[in-house]
Amino acid sequence: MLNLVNYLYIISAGLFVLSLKWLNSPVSARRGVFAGEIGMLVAVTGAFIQAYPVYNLEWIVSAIVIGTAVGIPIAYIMPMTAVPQRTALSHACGALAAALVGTAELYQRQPKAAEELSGFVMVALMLETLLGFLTFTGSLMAMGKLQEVLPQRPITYKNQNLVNFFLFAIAVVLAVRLILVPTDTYLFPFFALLSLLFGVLLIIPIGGADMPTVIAILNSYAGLSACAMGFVLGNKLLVVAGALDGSSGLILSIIMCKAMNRSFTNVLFGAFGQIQTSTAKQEQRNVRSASPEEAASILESAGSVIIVPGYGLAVAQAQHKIRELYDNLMRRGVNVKFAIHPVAGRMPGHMNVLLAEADIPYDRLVEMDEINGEFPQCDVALVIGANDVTNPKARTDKGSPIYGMPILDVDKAHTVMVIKRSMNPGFAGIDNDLYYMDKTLMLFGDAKGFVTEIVKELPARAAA
Amino acid sequence: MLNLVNYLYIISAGLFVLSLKWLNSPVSARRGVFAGEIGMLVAVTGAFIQAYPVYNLEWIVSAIVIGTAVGIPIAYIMPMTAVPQRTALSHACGALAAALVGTAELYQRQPKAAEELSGFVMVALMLETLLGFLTFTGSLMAMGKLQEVLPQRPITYKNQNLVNFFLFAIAVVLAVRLILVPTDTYLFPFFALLSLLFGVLLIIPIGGADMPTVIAILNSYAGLSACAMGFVLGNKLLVVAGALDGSSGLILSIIMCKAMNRSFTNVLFGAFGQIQTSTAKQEQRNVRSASPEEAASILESAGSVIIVPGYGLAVAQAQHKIRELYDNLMRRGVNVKFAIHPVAGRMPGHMNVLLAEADIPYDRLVEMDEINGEFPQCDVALVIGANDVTNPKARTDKGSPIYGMPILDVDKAHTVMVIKRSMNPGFAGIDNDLYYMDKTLMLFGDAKGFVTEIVKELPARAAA
Amino acid sequence: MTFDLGTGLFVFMLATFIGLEVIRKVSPLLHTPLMSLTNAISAISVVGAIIITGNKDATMATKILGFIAITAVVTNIVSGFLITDRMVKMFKKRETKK
Amino acid sequence: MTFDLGTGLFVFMLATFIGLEVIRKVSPLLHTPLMSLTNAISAISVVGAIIITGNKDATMATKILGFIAITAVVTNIVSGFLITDRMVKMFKKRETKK
Ligand SMILES: NC(=O)c1ccc[n+]([C@@H]2O[C@H](COP(=O)([O-])OP(=O)(O)OC[C@H]3O[C@@H](n4cnc5c(N)ncnc54)[C@H](OP(=O)(O)O)[C@@H]3O)[C@@H](O)[C@H]2O)c1
Ligand SMILES: NC(=O)c1ccc[n+]([C@@H]2O[C@H](COP(=O)([O-])OP(=O)(O)OC[C@H]3O[C@@H](n4cnc5c(N)ncnc54)[C@H](OP(=O)(O)O)[C@@H]3O)[C@@H](O)[C@H]2O)c1
Repeated sequence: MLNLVNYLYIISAGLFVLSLKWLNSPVSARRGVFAGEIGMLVAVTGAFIQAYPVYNLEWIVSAIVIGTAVGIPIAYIMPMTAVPQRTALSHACGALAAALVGTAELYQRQPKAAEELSGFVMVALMLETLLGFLTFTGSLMAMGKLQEVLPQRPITYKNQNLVNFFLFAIAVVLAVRLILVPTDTYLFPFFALLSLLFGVLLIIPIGGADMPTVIAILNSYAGLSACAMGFVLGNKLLVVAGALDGSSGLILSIIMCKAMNRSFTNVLFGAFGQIQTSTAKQEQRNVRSASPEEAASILESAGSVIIVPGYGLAVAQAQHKIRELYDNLMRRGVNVKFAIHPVAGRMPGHMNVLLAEADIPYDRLVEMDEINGEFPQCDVALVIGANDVTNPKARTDKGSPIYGMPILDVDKAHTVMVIKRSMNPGFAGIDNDLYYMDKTLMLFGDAKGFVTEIVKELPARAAA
Repeated sequence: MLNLVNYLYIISAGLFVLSLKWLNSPVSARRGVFAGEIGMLVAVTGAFIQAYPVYNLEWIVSAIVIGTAVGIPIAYIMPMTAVPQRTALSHACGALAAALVGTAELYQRQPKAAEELSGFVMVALMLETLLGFLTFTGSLMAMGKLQEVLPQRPITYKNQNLVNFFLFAIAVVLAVRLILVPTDTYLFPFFALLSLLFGVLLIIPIGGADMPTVIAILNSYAGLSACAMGFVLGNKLLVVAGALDGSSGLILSIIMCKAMNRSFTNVLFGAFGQIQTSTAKQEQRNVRSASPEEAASILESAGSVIIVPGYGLAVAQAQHKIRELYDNLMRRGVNVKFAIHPVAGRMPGHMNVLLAEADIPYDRLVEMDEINGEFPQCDVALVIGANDVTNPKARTDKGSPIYGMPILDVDKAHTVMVIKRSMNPGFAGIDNDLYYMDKTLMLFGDAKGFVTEIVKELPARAAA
Repeated sequence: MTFDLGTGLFVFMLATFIGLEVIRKVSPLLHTPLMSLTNAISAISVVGAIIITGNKDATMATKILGFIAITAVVTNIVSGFLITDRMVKMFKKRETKK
Repeated sequence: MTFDLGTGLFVFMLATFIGLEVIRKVSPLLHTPLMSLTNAISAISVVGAIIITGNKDATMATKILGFIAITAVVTNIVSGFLITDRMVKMFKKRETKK
């Protein structure tokens, strides 16, 4: 029986690896998801066989039923624009589960504490619960910020890092005491509370727009928590799946940090985005604005158009309207491409998912390094709700918070049009010189509304 | 103590992985080799600690001293052209060791056979010895064929596969009996003998030029044998290193088979190369031949030259002379490149190593897919000891044994010159239409000798 | 069904290597699906949750904690895989059309 | 220092995955060094050979077999690594010169 379980776990671990492997290209990606699903099914089957004869089946089954009943609508109702929030919520669920299982293990094993809760098992248990609880509240905070329920702005106060460090030291002391004397369970609630508090404290000084990076790091933590659970339970499958997850989170956060030209520590402790308040004092400079009608006429007479989508596209949910614009222009023989910056939006790959949702062929989505050479030959660059990723300051202004971040060379296009609601800055909180260039036209308005109007103008003209 | 050993083994396994990872580019390759060496050192240290207190130290130490004393000269004296043979010999050594350890384990553990030699341990032991002995003789045979001590030609006889299958069946019966009754040691010598015999029988029907593929497969077997030893000894490091080795051999042999457009089974059971005998009856066709002087004058007036090296280069050890030719032509402003076919020579990467030995910069070695587009613009293609990899029949003649193998498009160059000793065919034993084209000049002679003479002509002309 | 620390570390090291190798090759196009897929996979703690809840000696506290854990994690699994599939399908469709 | 079949298979599977991933990325330029490097690594059976020869209960037969095994495998290790380094060094030199 045990052998069968072991084989099932091996198969499951292999399927998880294949799942991630197949996700490397859109062609095999669905197969990848499928492999992951089967892997999970095999793992659950293995768990039931391992727990055989399963007691409290009514508890388990009803929990599974409820979880499924909640999960399905979340997956189908959730709009694509809310993917970052959903991911954060999901992390919170996973991490909570790990923490609770760890807690239950600790109390459950008390009678046999002497043999079963010593040495590395106890270390793993403490890590599991620490990471689990911390990721739980941290992910909820991140979700709140992304959903704009909580203030986006980083909240800082004096000696913040010192306070955090002090609390952390207390948690470590408690953990060490528990590791040495696992029967001192009265200490555990304090440890758990500190861990929960910690998740909150770690996130509040981080700006809302850094949440995607934070989520990736929390993903890593959730994985490591599952890993630690594997050490507690002596389950290799948990170790493998957790490690896969941990490395995935790590790599994604590194990619994001690189694309923003910032360091890990800067994201975690930099209180980035604070400067947003200081933008009021900018001197008044002239910009040219234009109407939807004018924009439409410029677009239809262009030979090639590069659309640069950004976070505003996600906010306005303008992807389907943009699809109409794309169809319309392509029909007129205009060559339309999309320039995808690696950190446009609020998640890695955010723009790709949104545009794919609107059925825009993925070979039209061109990555930064590839498309940057095309801007000088392009008639119109149409920026829709993007800001920081087009800011030429990143190339020149050493004092700028985004200095060194690779950007899209939008300023090299013959004509630039920018759809946004105001002259307000983007996430980095800085002014964008792009808007003051002679060849730039500002199209003020909500992305969805403005694009709708442009599209309305276009067929009218076609008929004319 | 055991824990320390375990950590050492983990470190060692990690170093082996890094070692292979760093081998992916010439820049980090030396670091890779270094990581492998340290990994092996750590592993040996671990083994000594695990075996502590080590008995029979005099046996072990003297074996290590002898092994080192033999190994160092082999590494330094061995010419690069003999790399395939050395690899084969090395496989033989590694496999023999695995087989002998397995044998020793079997007898050593007899007193405790009931507990220690049951179930999967015995299965692993049988696999270890089978693969070990088979790889030992197989590698020796391969080495003999490569060194041309043994006949290159495949040796076949009636019902060969049937005889092999029958012997294999006996071996399996013996193995099963031993697995069920591990104390029946009197059967083991027969099993070992059959395994040894098997290695010989599997190789004799395979032609000499297929030996590289065979070596890669034997590499795989040697790895699996080490893996099986890991299962016998309960040693995870052996399992990891063996599996790395096994997958490497597998991938290399797949790459080679693909580059030759042949299947695995065709290599192993196809008795390829037999047809060599039938070449005498070819009709007499006209070829144009030229002297070193003529060749030199054509080369020096060329703007671009692509040199196509092949197995003959390795045989003649002409790489250093070719380097001189290369230097000379480059000094005259002729653009010289090398076209590397994936299976030119007798090992994957064979030509790269030889030319690198002669200090030819590796950015001048261009792979097939990249250089094929350049032949039509190239003034002279100079083929040196290559044959099959340039044969246009592979594109057109469905009946040809090399049909479908991707080739270098030498026939598209403006002028083709071929250095070889005679009109004899290459490994595949078929005629090469390239030699009968109007624009082809045959330069008959040993590769090294002929290139030397060309080089001698060149400076004379420069002076004139 | 337990293991020593050494085995655990061995498995951890190997799995991390695989993770780093494999993830690095995922196309940026699919980074969002990747995030939600690994998110679903991290819900593997369902295995631990089921084992501890299904234990004969499970106290009431364990049962309640286990119940919450399973509910949370199954939500995570179901929504995670379904939404990943939904996303990936969007990319898939384009392939045939192209 | 033993393990169950399950652990062994787990480790084997993971290591094979890593091997396949990593080896596939090795440049064809380096296939010959790759072959001789993995060849040297496969000499890891030296660990088994040392352990069995250094055993207290080793019979004369074991000692002789172990002696031959260690000699063979150490030859393999030493020549394997040295020759790989020799080959790889040749490629290395070019890098700086280029
Ligand atoms: N993608 C990631 O993984 C990731 C991770 C961490 C951080 N970030 C950061 O996020 C930023 C992303 O750059 P980005 O250029 O995409 O966005 P951005 O710089 O934040 O700018 C978004 C712009 O969209 C406009 N906007 C908002 N709602 C809109 C609506 N409904 N209609 C039209 N316009 C609207 C805003 O201007 P108005 O208010 O004037 O309309 C704003 O200037 C970068 O600074 C990046 O470092 C991204
Ligand atoms: N590289 C691998 O990994 C690998 C693996 C398995 C099989 N193979 C097979 O090996 C073959 C390799 O093709 P190839 O074009 O390199 O070699 P080839 O087709 O075997 O031809 C080599 C040619 O070199 C000439 N030659 C031999 N000694 C010479 C000397 N001293 N001086 C000048 N010329 C000499 C021979 O002609 P003369 O006798 O007239 O001089 C012969 O025609 C392919 O068929 C391939 O499938 C390669």
